[in-house]
Formats: sequence, C-alpha cells, structure tokens
Amino acid sequence: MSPTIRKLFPYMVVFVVVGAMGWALSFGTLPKADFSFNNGTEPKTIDPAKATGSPEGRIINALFEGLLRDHPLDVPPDASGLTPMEPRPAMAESFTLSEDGRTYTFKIRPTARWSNGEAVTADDFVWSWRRFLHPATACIYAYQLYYLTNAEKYNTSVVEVGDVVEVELPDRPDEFQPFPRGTLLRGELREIIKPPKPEPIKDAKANAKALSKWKETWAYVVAVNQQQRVDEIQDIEPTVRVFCISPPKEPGKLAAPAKIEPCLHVLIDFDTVGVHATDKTTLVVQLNNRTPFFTNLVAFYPLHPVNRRCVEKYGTPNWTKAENLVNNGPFNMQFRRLRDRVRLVKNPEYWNAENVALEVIDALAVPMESTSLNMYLTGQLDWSTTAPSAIMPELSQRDDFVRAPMLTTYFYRVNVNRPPLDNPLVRKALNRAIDKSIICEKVTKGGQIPARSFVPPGLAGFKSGLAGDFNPEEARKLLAEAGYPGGRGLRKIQIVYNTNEGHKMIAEVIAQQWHEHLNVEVELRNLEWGVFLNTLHQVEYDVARSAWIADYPDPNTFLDMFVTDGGNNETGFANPKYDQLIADAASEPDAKKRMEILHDAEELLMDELPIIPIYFYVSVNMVSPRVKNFTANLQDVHPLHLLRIGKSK
Amino acid sequence: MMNSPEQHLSPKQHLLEVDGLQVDFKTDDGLVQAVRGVSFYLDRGETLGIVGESGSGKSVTNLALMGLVPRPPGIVKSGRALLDGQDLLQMSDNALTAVRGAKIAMIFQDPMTALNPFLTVEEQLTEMTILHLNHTPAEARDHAVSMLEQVGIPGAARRMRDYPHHFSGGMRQRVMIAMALSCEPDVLIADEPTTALDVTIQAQILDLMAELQSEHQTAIILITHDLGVVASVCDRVMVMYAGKIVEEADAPSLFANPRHPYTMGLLESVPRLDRPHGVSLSAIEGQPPDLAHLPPGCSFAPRCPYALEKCTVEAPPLTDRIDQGRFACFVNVDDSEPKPFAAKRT
Amino acid sequence: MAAFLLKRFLWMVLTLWIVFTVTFFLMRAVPGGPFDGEKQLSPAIKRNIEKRYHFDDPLAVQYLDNLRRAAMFDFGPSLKLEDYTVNEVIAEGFPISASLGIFAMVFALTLGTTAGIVSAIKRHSAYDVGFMILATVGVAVPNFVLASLAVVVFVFQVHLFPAAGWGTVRQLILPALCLGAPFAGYIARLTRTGMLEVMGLDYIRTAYAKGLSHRRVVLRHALKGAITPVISYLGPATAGILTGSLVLERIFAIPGMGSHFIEAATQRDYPLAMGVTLVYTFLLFFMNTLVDVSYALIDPRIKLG
Amino acid sequence: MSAGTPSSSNTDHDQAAQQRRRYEELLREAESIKGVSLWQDAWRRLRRNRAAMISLGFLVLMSVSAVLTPLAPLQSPMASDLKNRQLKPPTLAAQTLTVGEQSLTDALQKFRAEINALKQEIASAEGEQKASLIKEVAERERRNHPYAALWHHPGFITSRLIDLRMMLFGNYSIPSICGSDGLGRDVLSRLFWGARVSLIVGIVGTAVSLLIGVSYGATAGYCGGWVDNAMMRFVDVLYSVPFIFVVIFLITILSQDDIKREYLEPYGIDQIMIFYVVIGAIYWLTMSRVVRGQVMSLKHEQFVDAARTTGAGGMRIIFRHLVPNVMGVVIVYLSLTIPAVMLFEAFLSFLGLGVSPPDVSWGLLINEGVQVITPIRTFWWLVLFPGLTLTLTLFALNFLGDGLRDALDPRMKNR
Repeated sequence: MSPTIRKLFPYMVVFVVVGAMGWALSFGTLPKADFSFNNGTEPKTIDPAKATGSPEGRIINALFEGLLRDHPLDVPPDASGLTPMEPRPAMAESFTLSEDGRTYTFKIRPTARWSNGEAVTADDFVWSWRRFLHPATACIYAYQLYYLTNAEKYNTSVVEVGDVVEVELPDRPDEFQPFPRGTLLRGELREIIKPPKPEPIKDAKANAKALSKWKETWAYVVAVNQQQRVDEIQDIEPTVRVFCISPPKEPGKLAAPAKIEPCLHVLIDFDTVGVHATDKTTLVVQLNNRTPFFTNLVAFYPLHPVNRRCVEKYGTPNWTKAENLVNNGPFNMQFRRLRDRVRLVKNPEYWNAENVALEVIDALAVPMESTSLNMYLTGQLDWSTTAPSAIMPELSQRDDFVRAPMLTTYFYRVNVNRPPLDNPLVRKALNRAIDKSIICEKVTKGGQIPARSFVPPGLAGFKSGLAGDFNPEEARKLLAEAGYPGGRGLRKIQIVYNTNEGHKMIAEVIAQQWHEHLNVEVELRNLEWGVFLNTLHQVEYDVARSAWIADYPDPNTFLDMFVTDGGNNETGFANPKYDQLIADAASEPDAKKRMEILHDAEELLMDELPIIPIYFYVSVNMVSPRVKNFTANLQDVHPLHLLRIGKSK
Repeated sequence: MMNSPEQHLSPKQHLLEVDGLQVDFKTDDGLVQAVRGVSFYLDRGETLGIVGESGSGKSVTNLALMGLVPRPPGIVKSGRALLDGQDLLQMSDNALTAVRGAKIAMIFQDPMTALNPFLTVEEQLTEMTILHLNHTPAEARDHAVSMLEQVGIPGAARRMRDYPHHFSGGMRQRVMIAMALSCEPDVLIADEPTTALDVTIQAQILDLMAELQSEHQTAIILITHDLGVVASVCDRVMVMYAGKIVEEADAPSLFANPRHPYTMGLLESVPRLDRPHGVSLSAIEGQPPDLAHLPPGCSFAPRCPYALEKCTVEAPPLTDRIDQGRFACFVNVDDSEPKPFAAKRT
Repeated sequence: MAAFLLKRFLWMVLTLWIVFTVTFFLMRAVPGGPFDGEKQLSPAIKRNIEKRYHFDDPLAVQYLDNLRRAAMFDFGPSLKLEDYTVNEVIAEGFPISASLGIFAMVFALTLGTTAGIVSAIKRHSAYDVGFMILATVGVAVPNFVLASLAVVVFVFQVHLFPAAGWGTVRQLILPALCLGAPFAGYIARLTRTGMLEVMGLDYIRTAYAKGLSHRRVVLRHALKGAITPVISYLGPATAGILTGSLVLERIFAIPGMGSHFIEAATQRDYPLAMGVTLVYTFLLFFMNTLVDVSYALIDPRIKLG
Repeated sequence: MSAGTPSSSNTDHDQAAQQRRRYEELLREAESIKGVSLWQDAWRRLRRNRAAMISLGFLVLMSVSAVLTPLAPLQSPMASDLKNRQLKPPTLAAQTLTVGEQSLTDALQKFRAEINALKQEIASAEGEQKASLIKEVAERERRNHPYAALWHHPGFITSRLIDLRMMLFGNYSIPSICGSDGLGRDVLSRLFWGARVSLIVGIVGTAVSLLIGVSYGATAGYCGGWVDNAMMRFVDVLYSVPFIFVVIFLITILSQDDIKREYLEPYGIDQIMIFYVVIGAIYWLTMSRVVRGQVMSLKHEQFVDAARTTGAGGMRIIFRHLVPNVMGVVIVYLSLTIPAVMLFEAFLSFLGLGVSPPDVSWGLLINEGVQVITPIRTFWWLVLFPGLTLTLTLFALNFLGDGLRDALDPRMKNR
C-alpha cells in the first residue's frame, strides 16, 4: 500500500468516526407526547385477532373499538379502591337480548367510522369474526367465540356428513395470505372417504402430528351448489365434486365418485355460525347457551373489528404498519418504533372524538421494573404499570401509588401423574405446609392476597371453594397418613419456574418451608421461558410455578381449565365428576344455580389440589398526580381515551 | 605541548570539552555507576575513538552528551560538557532539542532498529531539516535526496518513499548517516556503527564516513570495540573500563606502546597478521566488574595480571604518558611480569 | 489488497455458512418450539401455523430452504414480533445498537489512549497511578453494576441525564459511557504498556537524537507503534461491545438488537435468532477484517494475505 | 569438553589437564553468575512489586478462606428468616445457629440420640426388619440430619469441616456484619459460600481453556505446515462466531431435565461443570493463538533438536519440552482470563443463566443487589459487599497479572 494512503489513513479514520457520530446523532428528537406510559414490553402484534397479552390490549383498545367497551361505573371506588367496570355501548349504540338469553341483536352506531372515513357496518363485524375464527388465521383466543353456534366446529375444521360446508380452492391471489381468500364453493357434505388410519405412535406429540396429517388426506364428497368469488355469490347447478387438502399421489387408491381436486380448507359453512348481518347496521349473534358474561367478551379486544379492505389490500403483517392501518378506535397510530414506543394520536374520525382529551400518547416498552420506576420518577413516564417489589412498602406510602386486587392467581401446578404427587394427601400436605401470608407480606410485598382458592375474590355472586390453610401440624399428619411419616421415603421434589427474581424468591421460600415443616427435600430449577413452557405442556415436572389471568370476569375462565385433557390443564388432572360439573354450569340457564355448580367444581378442585394456589395478584400502578380519571379495577384495564391531564395538586 | 590538564580545560581551543562526567543508574540491584568522572576533549575535524568492553560506559558517556540517558533510572550526577561554550548537561530540554541533530548528531549501532519502521525514509529525513534548517517541505525533500545521493543510495529520489524495511542493513546505515549529517552537525557520535554489518559493508561505511568528514569538517566520536576499526580510522583513541578512562593517546602511539594492562589485554585479544603463527590469542581472564558493587581501588585489579597490593586499595589517577596522552595505572608494564590468572571473586 | 479482500470474503461466506448450520440445528435441538405459548393451541391450529412457516417439512428440506433464502438476505417473518419481518427488525434495531456502539467505542478509544499515553509518559506519577487504578476498576466492575450506580448518581443525585429511553443525545451519553468504560480501561492499559515498550526502542532514541521535541516524538514516532496492540484488541472488543450492549439495553431501555437476540433465543423465534446471529457474525468478521486492514495501513511491514 | 582437551602428545598432558581445570573453573563461574533461574529471577522481581504482592496475598487469603468456609463460624447461607431479618442493614447483634426452634447443638444431640437408638435396635433386630432399619438409618442420616436444613447438600469433607466448626465454635456465629438479604439470609455467609462457586468457576473454567488452548496451540505450532494452517483457520472461523449466543443455547440445552438425567447425571456431571466446559470452550481461542506463536518461535531452538536427537516423539517434545517453556506467557494470560471468566459468570447471572439456588455465586449476589438499587431506597449492603469482593478480586487478579508480566518479561526488567 502506498505511503499516501497510509498518510491519509488517520484522516480517514477521523472522517469515518465523525461521520458515524453524525449519523448516530441524526435520529431526530421527537416532540414530547402529552402522556407517556410504560406498556411493559413490545406488543407482539396490534392485530386484535392475534393478540393475547395486556401490553397488546392497551394498544388495541386505543386503536380499535368493539361493539361494547368496558367503562368504569360512575360510582365512587369501594373499600379496596376498586371501581366496577361494565361493558357499555361503543360501536353498537344499543343491543337487545332475546328471552332465552341466546340471541343478541346489536345496532351499529350510525356515526361509527373507520379512520379513513368509511362507515363501520355490521358486515365488518361478520368478516372480522370470520377471520378471527378461520383456522388459517390461527388465533390463540379463538375459543372466546366458541359460545357462538358452530363457531368451534368452524375454528377446528370439524365437519360431519350432512353439514353445509365451504370449500376453498387453491386459487388465492397471494398464496401466503389467507385473506383475500380463493374461490369458495358451498354445498352439502355427502361423504368423507378416509384412508386407513396410521398406526398409533407412542410419543403423544408425534402421534397427534401423524393424526392431523392423516386428516389432511381425507377426501370430502360435496354436492356443490354455490360459488363465491370475491363478494358475489352465485347459485350454480348442483354437482358432486371431491376435495382433498393433500390429495394422494396415486388417485386410484381412494374410491372417489369423481376426480379428486385439491383444496385449502373444508370448513363448515360460515353462514351456519351464529353471527349475521341482517342489514348494514344490525348484527345478530346466536349463542349455544345462555352466556352471562358474553357482553364482557364482546368488549374484549380479540372481538374488535378490523378493516377488510385494509387487511386484504396490504396483507398480513403489512396492514398493521402505521402508514397502512385503518382503525376505528379513539386513537390512530402515528408511528411505531420497535421496542421503543408506539405513538398514538387522537383519531378525528372517532365517533366520540370530542370526549377524547389526550392528543398524543407514547406507549413505551420498558421491560425492567427498576428502569420503569426511574423513568416515572424523573417524569419521563406519567404512568408506570409495574414497580420493583423490594421497595413496595416504601412505594405504597405514596399518593401516586395505585393498587387494586386483580383477577389473577399465582399458583403451583402439581403433576398428578408422578408418584408421590399422585397421592392427594401429599398434595394437601404440601399445600398446608406453605405459609402464604408470609410470602405476600415479605416477598411480594405489594399487598397481594394469600390464596386459599383458585378463583380470586371479587366476582359477584360467586362463593369460592376453599383449600386447607397453613397448618404445619396438620400437614405433617397428612403426610404421615399418606405413608411418609416425617418425610421419610419421600423422594426429592423439584420446583420449576421461569427466569424471574420474584419467582425465584417464592420458590426458595416454599422450598424452605416444605423442608422445615415436612422435611421434604426440594430442588429448584430455573428454566428460561421457552423451555419452561415446553416442560409445562409436556407435563414433565413435579411442581411448576404458574399464573392465570381472567379472560373475562367469571369463575368459568379459571375453572374450565382443568377439565380432562383441557388445553391448559397441564397437570394430568382428570376427574369425570369435575368435567360434568363444568359442562352442567355451561348449560345452566339460571345464573344463581350456575354459580353454585361452579362453586361445587372449585370445591372439588381444592379437595383434589392438582394446583396449589399461592396468592392473588394485585395490580400495581404508579400514576402521576396530573393524570385524572384513572380508576383501579379488577381487570386492570384503564381506557386511554378517558384519561385527562389536569393540574397536579 | 598540548598535554597538560590545564590546557585541556581551556574552552577556546576545543570544539567539545567534557569534564568530570558522572552518570548513575538506579536499578533493582542497587546504584550502578555507569560513568565515573570522565573528562576528554574533541577538536573540529578529528576522529576520536572510544574503545572498551560492553558495559564500560562508552555509550552512556555519549548518550549523556545528547541528553538521552533514560531518566529514570539514569541520572547525570555531575560534570560539564561544553560545546562551543554551552554546557550540554545544564541545558533545558527545549534548548537541547535545538542542539541535537543540528550540532551533535548520532548514529546508532543497529541500523535495523534505529530507523522508525512506521515512517518512510522521506518523512524521517525531512523532518530534521524542516525543524533545524527551516526548510520548506520541498527544500527538505531536495536536500534529503541529495543527502541520500551523497551517501551512495542509488535511485535516491525513488527510494525516498520506501520504508526502512525495504532497505538492506548497509543501506539503512547509509540512510542513518545521511540523516545524521543532513544538518551538517559539528559533532557526529557514531555508536558502533558497523558492528551489525557485514565486513565488506563495514569498510564501505567507514570510508563513507571519512569522506563525508573531510567534506564537512565534522568531528567524529567513534565508539567501538573493534580495534581494527580504530586503527584504520581514528586520530585519537580513548580506552574505557568500568566507567572510567584508563588510557588515552594518539592512535599510533597507543597501538605501539600501550601503557595500561587493560589496553594491552585488548590488543592481545585481537588477531594480528604480524603475530607469529601458532601463538594462541589470549583473552582477558575473568568478567567485567559488577558496576553496582565495584571493588575498592582499581576496578581492573581483580583481572589484572600485574596487579599490586596497592591496586586493590587505591584507584590510580590519570597520569600523562610520555607521548601525548594519559593513562591510569600504578604499574609500569614494561618492568613487570604478568602473574597467572587466579579467579578472584568479588 | 483486492486478492486479500476476496480471500477474506470467501472465508466470511464459509464462516457464515458454518454459523448458519450450527445455529439452525442447535435451535431445533433445543426443546420447546416457537408456538409453545402459555395457552395451548388446538392441534389443528398448530398444524396450520406449522404449515404456514413450513415447519412440517423434513429438517433437511427446511435447512436447504432457509439457507437458500438466507443467501438472498431474506430471513422471513419474525415468529414472535408478528407485525415484522426479521429484516425489518434488524433494520430498526441495528442502527441503534450501532450508534450506541460507535459512541462507546469513540469514548473508549479517546479516553483510553489519552490516559494510556499520559500514564506511560508520566510514569510513576500520580496521574499514572490514578489512571491505572481507574482503568482497572473499569475492567473489574461488571457493567450492569456500573450502569445501576451511574443511574443513581448521574440521574438522581446530579440531574445530568434522563433515566432511560432512546431518541435524544442526552439519552445516549450515559449508556455509551457505561458501555465504553471497561473498554476504555483495557485500552488505557494496552496503550500504556505499548507506549512503555515503544519508548524504549532504538528508533525513539534516534528520534530524540534528531532533536525532535518530546511531543513530536510521542505523537509522530511512538504512537503508531504503541497503539498496534490496541488495534488488534478492537476486533474482540467489537464482540464485547455487542454483548455488553445487551445488558445496557435492558437497563437503559434502549431498543437495540441485544434484547432481540436474548428474546429470540428464549422464545424460540428461529428466524429472528438466525437473522441476528448472522448479522453479528458478519459484524465480527467485518470488524476483524477492518482491524487487519488498519493494521497493515499502520504498520508498513505487514503484508495483507 | 573434548574440544578443549588436546590429545596430541604426552608432553602436552599437564598443560591439557591445567586447561581443563581452567575450563571447569570458567564453567563454574559462569554458573555462579547466571546463578538464579528464570523463575527465581521472576519471583525476585515480583516480590519487589508491592501492588502485585498485596494482590497475591489477597488472592491467597481469598482462596484459603473459600476452601475453609465451612470451618468459619458463619451463619447458614440458605436458612432464611423472613419474619425478623428481612433486608436488615449490617448489625453486630449476635446470632446463633438454630434449626427450627432449637439450637443446632441440641438438634444434633437429639438427632444423634435418635440414630443411636435406631442403631441399638439394629443390633437387636434380625432379618428383614434389620435390613429395613439399616435403610432407615441411612435415610435419616441423609435426610433428617440437622445440617441439611442449614447447608445445601454438604459433601463428606464439608460435613466433617462443619463438625469441626461445631466443636470449635458451637452455635456461635458471626453477626450479620454485611446485613441480610431479601429473604433474611446472612450476606456475609453467602459471600463466603459464593466465593467457593465463583473462584472455582474462574479457576476451573480457565483451566479448561488452558487445557484445550495449550494442547491445540502447541500442536498447531509444532506441526506447522498445512496442519498449522488448517488448525489456525479453524480458530479464525470460530473467532467470528458470536459465542455468547452459542453459550446461551448450550446452557439451556444441557440443563434440560431429560438430557441431564440421561446423559449427564450417570457420569456425575452437574450444571456447574457444564458451565466450566462451556467457558473453557470460549476462552481457549486466544490461548491457542498465544501458545502457537510461542511454540513457533521456540521449536527451532537447540533444546528441541537435542530432544529430537534423543529420540523423543512429537507428543513428548510438545508436552515435555515446549509447553513448559511457554508457561510464562500462559500464566500471564491466565491471570487475565480468570477475571474475564468471573465477569462472564456475573453476566450470565444477570441473564438468569447462572448457578441455580440455593447454590450461590458472587454474580448471583451482585445481580440480587443490582435489582434493589432504586432512587427511593437502596439496600446498599446488598450491592456494596458482593460488588466490593468481586471487584477487589478482579482488581487483584489484574494487578497480579501485570506484575507477572513485568516479572516474566525480561525486557521490562529495568522499568
């Protein structure tokens, strides 16, 4: 290399460094928002259908609006500081419920508008719910609509002979996008031709996979009489056609009455699902059973509508980009910076825009509790949704500390298939050897409530079934009764928890209590989140830390988890009596009686103890005194459009 | 005539006057007295050779003149070194920078490491003349090319842009010489300039130095332990041992008539064509003394075949030789018999 | 030069391929999949998702398919940040990590070399002792401790900087300083040692003998030789800056790439983890190459090859 | 010697003998001057470096106290007292060892009495009953031993050390002069027990890297040619792998329950060992480069040729002749790797991938401390003491490393 280059080298370095620094500084400074809050983590998605967590919920509730919306009652807070919430008309200006409690008729508000100025219609809801339930959208929360007639069948692609079905042909405009869809054919399902069932495989996971693969090779014989392309439905001459999702390579093997055609889905016709638009502003919803909490569900964000044109034009995930998004809530998304913030600005097209006080909101993603607190204390945040537990006692002395019970339970799952934990006496002993009050008092320190039941208190009309409380003497007796006097003969028990300082401390305390009171040897195992979840699903643990947040304010959201083979059971617990009680409750028309049945179910659960409840969460919020209209409630929901900035005292 | 000490000290007559120079080093082993009261002079245009074993203080003496004794651990304890009437040892760092390179230049032993490997020859040559002669870069460049041509580097203009590692050892020493002489200094200190070079190249370099000396009237101090080099180049020779001058004389006189046993030892250890065949070379027995723990008396005494009882107690002063010169020994070597060596531990 | 770069490029491709392969199989060997959520999915829906992301193909097919797409810089959609593709995630996070890294590095280099030179020149002085103790503290204190303490001091005691967040220069300073501190310490020590070593070399004596001023000798003659160890340290330092920022991104709520990696790994977001890993590999390789080139630029004796 | 012994004629014999004597004398003298070996010389220089000596003393003290922790009258590192001692600042209030309500000595006495009673029963029992009783005793020894409540799985040696401690100090234990943590555990005791883990992680992790790095580097350097080329290219490639991520993967996989049970536990491998291996696997790269460079420059030295002429094989030359000669550089590098490894452990603890409770390490302690640094209230003792111990240790290691480098590098001799 020539000396000239070498001589220039230091200057080049300086030039590059200065350039790099200039570039690094070029990320412009943002104008300050009216109101900033810590949303916890980066929302996984702002697609209402796909979101599941509360950070997502806060953003989606600001961007979108459902038929109803949770609104605090205009009453002063009760003794525990709670203001009850009720679902109030939002996109729907009113609704009626039929005599049998199974048909809701919603009237869409004529002033309801999308952010692009178009009117929100009943069809938008039908389409959005259809997308929500469609198996290709793969929504985790789809079961929230299983109360609608045939919704579960549609979602899980179950069809029976005699059903009217819709068949989607593989001619989608964009094969990777489920919407817009390909040509839909409708007709009656005449027959399902099934190839021989595969041999069962020992490994449950592999077996399930093999079965669902096998299911894809079924051939469906359909008498097609309707065709739908884009939006036009045509009645056509009935013809018998045969469809298969993955057609066999040698078609001769299946004795089909016609040529086997490939298709993407064979689902029960969505027209049979209980949601219809009778005109532009009328939405009729039919339910399987009387469902007292259905209005809560309707206000829940997964059921918020999305704009069909927007979704179909840009596709997933591009339609959620700030520049593409069409929404109907009180705020629009100005921009979104990954792991930094979502900036919301007031939506002028919102029907109730005149009552929305905040113009610009920043939803920051600050995952560390201490950082969030620091930012709150220095005025970078007006609302912090978490606080470090070590200084809870100090924080709770402050006026800006808002604490309220929550519909969330912290509990330990116990693997009931593994000896010695298969013995209910052992589980009872373990439960009674945990001093839960000291955990709440000294470890979590946020005013959490020691739990003796699984369902948190505060649900109107529900009386919890209780488990035994802390009593080391009794615990020892139970353990001796189970055949392990003084803990002898009992093997080492392992507690698994996911990486978190709080979980670790609780596990350490419980381990010590079990050792102290029962002489049970305990091993702790810290798992990182992915592995932890897998361990849970495979039910490959002894005792695992868990928590459950209510999806809607009803005991059912807690109790129906533990039906035999329930998706979220994950303890191996199976009790036909329990299953029966849950099923009875679901079809019981009388609200009071239903609550009694649920009480019996919980009593049974607390007697069997596949789970050991530890404590009920409280929501902890630090809210700047200049923020008005912030109310504490059981769901820890704080609608942003109601907040106002006032003068601090 | 010129051999009395008083005249030695007269400032007007000599280009460089060193008087009572003492340099110490603080080391892990204690205080090392590297130079212990050295006095000498240098005239314009003459070549003074300094010989002695490694560690005898010859390099340190000259580094002290340049103000280059590493501090710490070195300290110039006392002495004067007058160059044109200015005391080099008393000068501030800033004043010294004006003298170094401009009035006294230095060539080092190992041309392989003495040039900065990170800079081109041009950069290294021109920065001196820009500094001392106020050359513009263009002038400095022309001057550098002419200097390189003078020292006999072919294609000088082209090679200016080369780095030291592109040159061979001899060429590098030529570059060093060009650099040292580029400001036409009064004194050139050459610290073993040929030791690291091939024999054929040695001669070339020495010739070159002699040639340039006659051209520029530069005084040269040639530090070496090669007596052959001294014999062929130097006007005067100074022999150093353990930080002291043990003998000093005109080159021919010294070779013909060494007065100090150490000088004799040195001369005997050099192969000579005029020596009868079969007589083996004799090395000076024993090891040079540990400068941190010098024996009392003459520091050569433990190795000296002529040593007297007195020598181990009292250090001999420098006395005049019969010809021009001085030596430091109590013994008249012509009258004494050397004793066989018996190792004496210090 | 061109031959060197070409050779390097080929090595980089090989390295990226190895990293790709190892990461691919390692990720799939780790238990737990991307769709194990807290709430269980019905098998039919799970199957739908797996089909969409081609997780039902045989592993070899997936491998080749992913490799083909990765070769075209397409890592596909993120599985956990559902509104983003991996490329978008990297495009948003990388500039932030990079600017944090640049500032930290500039700070570390400026402070480190200055302190190192001063220490070496004023050897055994109070400056030297002070700087070296500070440098060692910088190296010895874990940076999450440093950051936590810095927040308490510089945010709450002295109201100099905002507590956290990203977007303004003031928000950048504190994390950059915390990130750069250990590197500044290390660089200071390297520079000092290098300087001491170089100052004892013959050519420095030559430079002094030429009558150059102290300052000129240090800056023009000694510095280049003294900082070569620093240059070669910059390669590994880049790796350190990358992982160091991971901790600081958490503490200072900075939306860089570090958190993505940890979360992608723990949540089994295969495409994102792959994308981020390959970007980091590329970055490391790029920096190492840059270091080699600058080494050759500074030291004319070194031939690239 | 033969060169100096002329054998031409008898008349020369005396002269030859004389000459030989002189040579021998010369040789002796030379030896006396060389006198000290490289290591002695280095040690001499090191001793003069005050910072390095203080560091060395500190580290020795630290290691000794870590080894002898069970012997020290410390409180239990795991017994928590949420009711009375949660997050209490440093105090001088006396503490004793208790198990539940009673003191440890009482509990021990009671326990021993029970065991003795059982043992007597064994003596009188027969057949099946005897077998079951023996089993019972064994289980009680393991499970119901009062130590189990206060120390996490003390091994045989640790238990005996605790026995000795009980004999020496009884129930007395040092007050919580470093405060107590969020679960009411004594920080001082946790620091000491954490030192055992952290120092072992540092030392063993580094030792693993040493083992791999030195073997690999020495082999590559000695073989040279294409072998060296290939081996070093491999290292180059690995240099560009973002290892931290690989580590996170590895640690999660290997700590997986089924993998652990099936592949690791039968061989007595636990998580902490995985940690060592993984760390060794990262840090060997630089080590191998350093060693290779040294070996390359040494392998043409005469002593290697000499060894070769005596018929030593490649392996023998590498490990017997070359490796000892590169130890100086390696030791310096080691003293700088240990701090890096300990910091890495702290980093992993920050990510929640460190040791699992109730085991404790400094990284874990510091992380717990950092969690409670808040502007509202800071539990300073939770940060200060662990932070200080770790920082001081790393500090000492760094200074010692510097000192060693100066001492072993002859060029730095006079500086």
